[in-house]
Amino acid sequence: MAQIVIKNLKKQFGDFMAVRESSFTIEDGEFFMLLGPSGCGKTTTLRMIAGLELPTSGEIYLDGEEISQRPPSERDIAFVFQMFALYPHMNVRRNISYPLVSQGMPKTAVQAKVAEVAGILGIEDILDRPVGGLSGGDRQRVALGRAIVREPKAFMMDEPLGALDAEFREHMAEELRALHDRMGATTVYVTHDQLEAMQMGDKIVVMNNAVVEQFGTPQEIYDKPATMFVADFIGSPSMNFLKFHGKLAGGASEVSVHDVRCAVPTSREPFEGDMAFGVRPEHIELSDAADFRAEVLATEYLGTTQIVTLRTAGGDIKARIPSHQVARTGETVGLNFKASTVTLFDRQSGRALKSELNEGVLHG
Amino acid sequence: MSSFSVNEPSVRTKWFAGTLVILYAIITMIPLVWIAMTGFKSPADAISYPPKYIIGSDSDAGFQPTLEGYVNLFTTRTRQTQDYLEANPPESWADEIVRKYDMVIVGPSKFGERFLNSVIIGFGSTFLSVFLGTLAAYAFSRFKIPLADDLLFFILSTRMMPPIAVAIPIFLMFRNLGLSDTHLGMILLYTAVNISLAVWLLKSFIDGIPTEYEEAALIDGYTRFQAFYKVVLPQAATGIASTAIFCLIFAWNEYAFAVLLTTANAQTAPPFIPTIIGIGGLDWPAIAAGVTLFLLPVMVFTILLRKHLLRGITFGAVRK
Amino acid sequence: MSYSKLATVSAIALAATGVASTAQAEDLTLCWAAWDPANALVELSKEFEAQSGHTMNFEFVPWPNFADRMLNELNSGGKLCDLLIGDSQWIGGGAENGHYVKLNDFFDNEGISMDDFAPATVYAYSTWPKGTPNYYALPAMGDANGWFYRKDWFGREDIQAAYKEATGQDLREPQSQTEMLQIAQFFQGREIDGKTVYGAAIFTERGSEGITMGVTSALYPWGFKYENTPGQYDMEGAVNSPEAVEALEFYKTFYETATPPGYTNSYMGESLDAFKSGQVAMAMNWFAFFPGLYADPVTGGDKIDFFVNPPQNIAASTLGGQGISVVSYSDKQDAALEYIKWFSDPGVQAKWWELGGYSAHNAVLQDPGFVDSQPFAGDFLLAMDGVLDFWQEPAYAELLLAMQKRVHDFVVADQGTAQEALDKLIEDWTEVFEDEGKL
Amino acid sequence: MTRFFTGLMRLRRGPWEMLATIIIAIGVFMLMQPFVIWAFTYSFVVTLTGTVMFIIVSHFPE
Amino acid sequence: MAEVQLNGISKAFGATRAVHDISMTIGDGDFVVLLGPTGAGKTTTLRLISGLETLDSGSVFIGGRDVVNDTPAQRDVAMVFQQYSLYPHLTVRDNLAFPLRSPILKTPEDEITRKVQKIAEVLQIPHKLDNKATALSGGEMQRVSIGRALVRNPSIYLMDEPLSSLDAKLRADLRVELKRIQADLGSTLLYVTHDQIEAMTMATHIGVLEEGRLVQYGTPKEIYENPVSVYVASRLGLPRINILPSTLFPGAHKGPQIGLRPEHIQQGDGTEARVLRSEHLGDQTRLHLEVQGHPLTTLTDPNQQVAVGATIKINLQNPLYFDASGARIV
Amino acid sequence: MSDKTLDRVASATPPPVARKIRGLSDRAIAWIFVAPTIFLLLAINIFPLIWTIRLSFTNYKANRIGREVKEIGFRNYERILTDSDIWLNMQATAHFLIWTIFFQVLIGFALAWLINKKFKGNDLWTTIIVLPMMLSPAVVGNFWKFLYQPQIGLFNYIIAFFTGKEPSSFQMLGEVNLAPWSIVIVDTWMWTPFVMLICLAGLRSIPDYIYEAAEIDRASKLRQFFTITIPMVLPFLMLAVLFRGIENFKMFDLVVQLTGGGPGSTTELTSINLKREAFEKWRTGYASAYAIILFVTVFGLASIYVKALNKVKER
Repeated sequence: MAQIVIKNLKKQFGDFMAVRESSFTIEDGEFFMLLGPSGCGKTTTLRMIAGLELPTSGEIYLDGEEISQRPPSERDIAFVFQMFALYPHMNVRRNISYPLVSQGMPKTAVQAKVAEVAGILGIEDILDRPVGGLSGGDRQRVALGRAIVREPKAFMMDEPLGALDAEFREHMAEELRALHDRMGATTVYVTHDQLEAMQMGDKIVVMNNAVVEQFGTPQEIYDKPATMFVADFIGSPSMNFLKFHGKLAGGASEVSVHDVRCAVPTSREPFEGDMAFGVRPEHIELSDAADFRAEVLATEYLGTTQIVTLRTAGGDIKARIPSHQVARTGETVGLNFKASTVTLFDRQSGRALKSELNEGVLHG
Repeated sequence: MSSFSVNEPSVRTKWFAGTLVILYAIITMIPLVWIAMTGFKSPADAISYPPKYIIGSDSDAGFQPTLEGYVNLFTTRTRQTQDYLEANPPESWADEIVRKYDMVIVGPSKFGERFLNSVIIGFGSTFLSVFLGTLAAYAFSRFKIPLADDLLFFILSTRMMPPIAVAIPIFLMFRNLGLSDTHLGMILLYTAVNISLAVWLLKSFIDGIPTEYEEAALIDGYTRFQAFYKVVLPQAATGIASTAIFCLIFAWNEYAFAVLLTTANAQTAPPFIPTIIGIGGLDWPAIAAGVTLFLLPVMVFTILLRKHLLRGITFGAVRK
Repeated sequence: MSYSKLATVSAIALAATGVASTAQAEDLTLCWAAWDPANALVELSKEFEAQSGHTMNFEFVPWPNFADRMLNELNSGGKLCDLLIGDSQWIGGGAENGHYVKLNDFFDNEGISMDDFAPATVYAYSTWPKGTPNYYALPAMGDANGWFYRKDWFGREDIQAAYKEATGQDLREPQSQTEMLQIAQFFQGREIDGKTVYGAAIFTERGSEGITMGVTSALYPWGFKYENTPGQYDMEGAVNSPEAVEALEFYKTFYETATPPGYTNSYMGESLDAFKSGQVAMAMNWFAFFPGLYADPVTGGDKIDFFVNPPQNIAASTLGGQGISVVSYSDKQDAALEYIKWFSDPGVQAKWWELGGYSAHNAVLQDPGFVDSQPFAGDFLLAMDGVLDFWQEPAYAELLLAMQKRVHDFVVADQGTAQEALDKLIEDWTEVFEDEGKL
Repeated sequence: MTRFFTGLMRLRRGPWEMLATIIIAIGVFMLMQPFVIWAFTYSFVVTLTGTVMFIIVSHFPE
Repeated sequence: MAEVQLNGISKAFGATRAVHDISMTIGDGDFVVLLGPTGAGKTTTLRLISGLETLDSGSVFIGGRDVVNDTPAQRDVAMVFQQYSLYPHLTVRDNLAFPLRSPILKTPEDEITRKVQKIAEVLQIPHKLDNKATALSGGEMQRVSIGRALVRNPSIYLMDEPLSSLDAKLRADLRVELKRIQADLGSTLLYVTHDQIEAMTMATHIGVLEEGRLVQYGTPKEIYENPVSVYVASRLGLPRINILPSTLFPGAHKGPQIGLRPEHIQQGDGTEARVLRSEHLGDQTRLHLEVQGHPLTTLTDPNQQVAVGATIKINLQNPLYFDASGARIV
Repeated sequence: MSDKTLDRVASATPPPVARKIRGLSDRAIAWIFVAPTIFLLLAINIFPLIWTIRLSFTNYKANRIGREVKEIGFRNYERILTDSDIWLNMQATAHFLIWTIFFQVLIGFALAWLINKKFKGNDLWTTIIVLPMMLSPAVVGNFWKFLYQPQIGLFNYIIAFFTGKEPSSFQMLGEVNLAPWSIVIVDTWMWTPFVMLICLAGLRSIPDYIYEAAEIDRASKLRQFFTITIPMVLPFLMLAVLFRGIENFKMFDLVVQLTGGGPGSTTELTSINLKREAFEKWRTGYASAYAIILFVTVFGLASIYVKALNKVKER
């Protein structure tokens, strides 16, 4: 088990910059998520940690050892591929024993080890089946088996649930997390599904366009987004941005959004220009008395809650309100925002403005 | 520091692989280039030793290119007396060439005719096999046909039959039906051989067209047949085209049936080319010229077809 | 070419106008092998076209495919050919299977007499069963296997001296098969004018009839017989007689010791190539090619001379040549017969000889000027006196292919002994005749 | 191996096809081997058996 | 627009019963969603209505007319497929015009031009009309497919997971848009999906399918609040409803199984539960609990920190009861 | 978007017109589409095949029209299957088959493996390498005959150039021990690209991530080659071998043009022999039996081929 430290990692494919100067630390035993939209560089980062790609520059420390230029076989990590990458011409047993046989482990030891792993994963009964006929879940388990059988220092997982259908994914995610909790191995996990990342991860790195946008615990990232991208990417429906032009003094706890004064966490950074007033849907309250007016465009029933789409002077926003509260399409209502949760953004750069709320999270 | 991926071969490996492959490609090409070259030699140069391989040089290894081979390929000539030759000056550049051997051109050779036969039979059978093949492939792809697998296997196995084994009864049948040595007979025969490839190949192309398209058309108010030709056919167009070229190449290259079932009327070029006779023995430059002309279209098609090559030769089983 | 001949030709041409057809003009197709004489026939036929109003088309098939193609055509009842100049061996099948029109009535009506043609050619090209007055063809092209040699080399003193030294004999046109072998072996591998040359080019072709035609050129002079009693198919002791064995071994020795390398599958074309390219001192081939060889700018003229297949125990040559027949599937038999009528005319026959065809008409052959008309004319007459032919049975193809296989396997592929080869040949042939119900 | 035999017993396609394939292969080998002529003589029967068997067993359930 | 009525329709493929004895009425102007997991028979039902599959038994009435013997063309329905419904060899314009040019409609060309232009404006793609269909983005393609259905005025629109191949953001946008178009046109729409969010947010009525049978049919609210079985209850609601033996909790119970929606579990006092793990999803925090070995999920306030391994007390709110087979006990 | 536009779109759609259009049923179309193909194949493949089977029990000769045709039972089969000459032909065929397959697989796989290294311009060179297999075998045989001419042929010249031997000292087509190899060489020249293409497809069908997984699993390159590359290409290789086997078992045109079966009968492959029996000797009944024997063999091989084909298709 090991700690992984990434320092100024960079990867370039020809003219294309896949990963730009990334740095973060994965603590021993952490379930670590690399989250971002497709093409953001998360998979490349993972592959560099595994040794499937060599970085253009930067360092990777595995247990304090610099390994960035070593081939994968010298790194002692396991990798679970998106498409599972099972050897299609071998049966389950041979798939799982392959890494052991490759290392020249004696036959009896291999047998014992495979049996043990099969027991952990509950796949003893399919050991002699060809992998071709297995269900998605079983394939997933075999792939995991092949990864854990070697007892590597760390696991790399590249969207391992991406190939499963939605219903089964949820179940498998729980199983995976449970397995991790049991083994406590350092795991780096790539996904583009924010819900999956929030659900499973101890820590999350959000990447976009080859850059690390934010690095932190799920709740931190949700509550205190560092950029508009992160705010938008995390959460469903995502954070609302009321666009406005205004001025914010340092230490102010109020801002004027389209002539309505709204409370915000105390500012730590003066700013003037195009801003966005970021508020999560569940932090919006419909109140006839409120000053901030909006027209109800649509409502979507979701059981105990409903999503209301509203048209405001700052653009269309969504609010999540209890389903018993009545909101009729076409009506004009007033909105209250929960001040302590609001983040203001510089619309030009997308950066969150420092405030009482997020000052512990934002660096520099 | 260079970029590196596990699966990306190193520059040195690539260089090594490239060299070997190019070397093999060059070796492969030597016979073809040699034949093309021979077509432009005089008969004497063609059989000289050591071989002449430089164009237009005076050295021992050089030869003066001439169209003699092509003239001989396309004409029949006869030896004439000196008196006659003196009395009749050469009429054309081609005539001029054959005068060297005291000969005159008396008419065209059969090559043009045979070549034309190849074209007629090739295109005729190609059209028919692609036409019937498309229909059958569509049916096999979209409808539940009882014993479809057996039918498909049967269709494929017909192409595996040794042509000579099939030729015996075909010969008898054609004799009785008066189809021997006719274009129609050969077209039907080649169609029957080609249709297996056409059905398999087109089925794989049509299988690749999602049924939703036709279903959408059915719901939009079209009949099944209209859906077939308005929606499926246009999308299968590339498949149909490459199938057609494969069929054409087969009919073009076929030898066994041609030599056994045709004598004159409908004989194609492959059985004819080896029999080109010059003065004395085989006229190698003329044969080489015929070979060159005959192979050229196939080479062009091969280059056009390179993307679909695999599909064609594995009956559509493997996509590239 | 002599002026007297030209005169005859035009006289004939005038006389022949009487043949001019009463029927409508037809498109006739004549099938033959593609070789020099065929081109001559095209020239010759122009007169017929002019007189009869019919148009002549020609389908000439190269020798290696000739038998295949034409027999295929006949067997499939094809209407391609109205007239066929078919090989002598086909006559049995042509007659029995009804491919050819029987010509007796036609000959009688038109006053064409087979007595006007050389007896050997009538026997070989026209009659079936052999020797009976049942005619299925008119002798069209007399031919036999003969030899030609480099007269210039034979005439060189240095070479003559070397030969004398090597063999103690004078270098001359060979008078026997064994002498021919000796000469050929002498030339084998010899350097002449800075070029390695070889003894002789002989027939070794496997695919059609080549090696059989070559081998019989040795077998016949040794006294080979197909049957002990003609018509009895009693081949044991005839086909594999000691003479036959000796002759076959001789041919193999010839092949191995006196032929240029690579001539493992050679027939007419290769033989001509070998000679014309100056590789060989001697070569075997059909008389039909001799006009062309004589005319060759490189090796013809003074440099070439011809001799008949040398005798050994007896004098004998392998028969080639063809008769012209009317194909029974033709819709234009009348017009085709007209052509035969025209072709049988002595005047046309004379011109035929002159253009390079080998007439079998007595009026031509017995013309006092004939022997001197060409350097090979005398040899041709000599050869035609002693020609022998392969089986002309309807099952000729099976018989021929068996012989091709057995002989080629022995001579070229070096398998088994001569005795075994001939014994197996008898087995094969016996089987064929049994199938035929003749045994 | 046991799976193979139980497959045969239950008229399953896989093992039977394998068997037919082997018989065809043996037939083809017998046809072209250079060792004994009797094998050549009986090759046709063997290949025919294998082929007919293949056609039949290919209709067995998977 | 018309009412569509299904009377006991059934369809089997070999040994599998894809659709079994479904009867339902899709009222004029309704937006009906068929919900169920893969293989529940949703798509087959749709295809049976459209005529792409033939019925084994039962009957289909569209606008009061029995259409069982009609071809798809004659049934006057429009259908949007999950994917692949645009002809790649045609331009967007020709794709939109395709239904209008069918032998059944034979619309005059000038009218086609007019209509296509209009629908393009509705879909906000007039500038793309002359593009090849393949040159569009996924969202645009799906928009055009919907447009292809909208150019006609059929008795019913059938949609087979039209949004499933799109990414989450686009899906959310199109969801709202589609719902609005339907409401504006007042059209009858039958929509198939396995996504409960789509079902809940768009439908006027939801039909829940289980292994080819229609197990419940009603408004989203009815289905959510009054499911007839464990199966139906598990279809809606995220995280999924907890099904536990009722013996775990004190008190009198109406049935052996108890269904607790995560949001209906109150913390404070009651049964003791051990916290296995907490997931911070931002707007909510999920607590994975264990009650005497039975796992249980509940929601808690994001701001509340609960330590793993801690014991909390929970009590029930509006529990649903089910019998041993899973049927609801009211 | 405005409600008005939508209203207009909807109202502009005319009411459904008459429901007359029906067209043919799917069943009818299926049969109409398949029937001509089946008919053609029945007429030109199956009917003749049955005819051949019938003829194989007679002594029929197609060139002897008037001759009495007798039923002779299995006599033809007996004669063929006890004929040591035909046995020899089979062995010649086997020699041809085994060696062509051996070389083609060896070179073809090696080439595919090299081409799969994705060097620059590999597409162009692949296309060039592929050319020979698209050409007419008869014509190829014909011009290789020219290349094989001792003395004047390029092949002999090149060999002579490299070995210092006299070019005319060996005859590829004429010598008993060389002729079987000469046809192997030409067939290899012509068909190696075929095996190469199929192997290439096989190699390209192995996803990159499999190798990555092996790399992660710490397998050496050599182990990867033997435990991943080879087993995964094997079905494709099977396909290529079977196809070449079938094709070369019935090989005719190329060899006819090259050696015509000679010297002696050393390269007389079965189809050449069959052609002689059927179209030169005209022993139709006998040849029919011969044809049936070849046909059954090929059909058997074809069954296995289709099995392999399906296996490849599953990928």
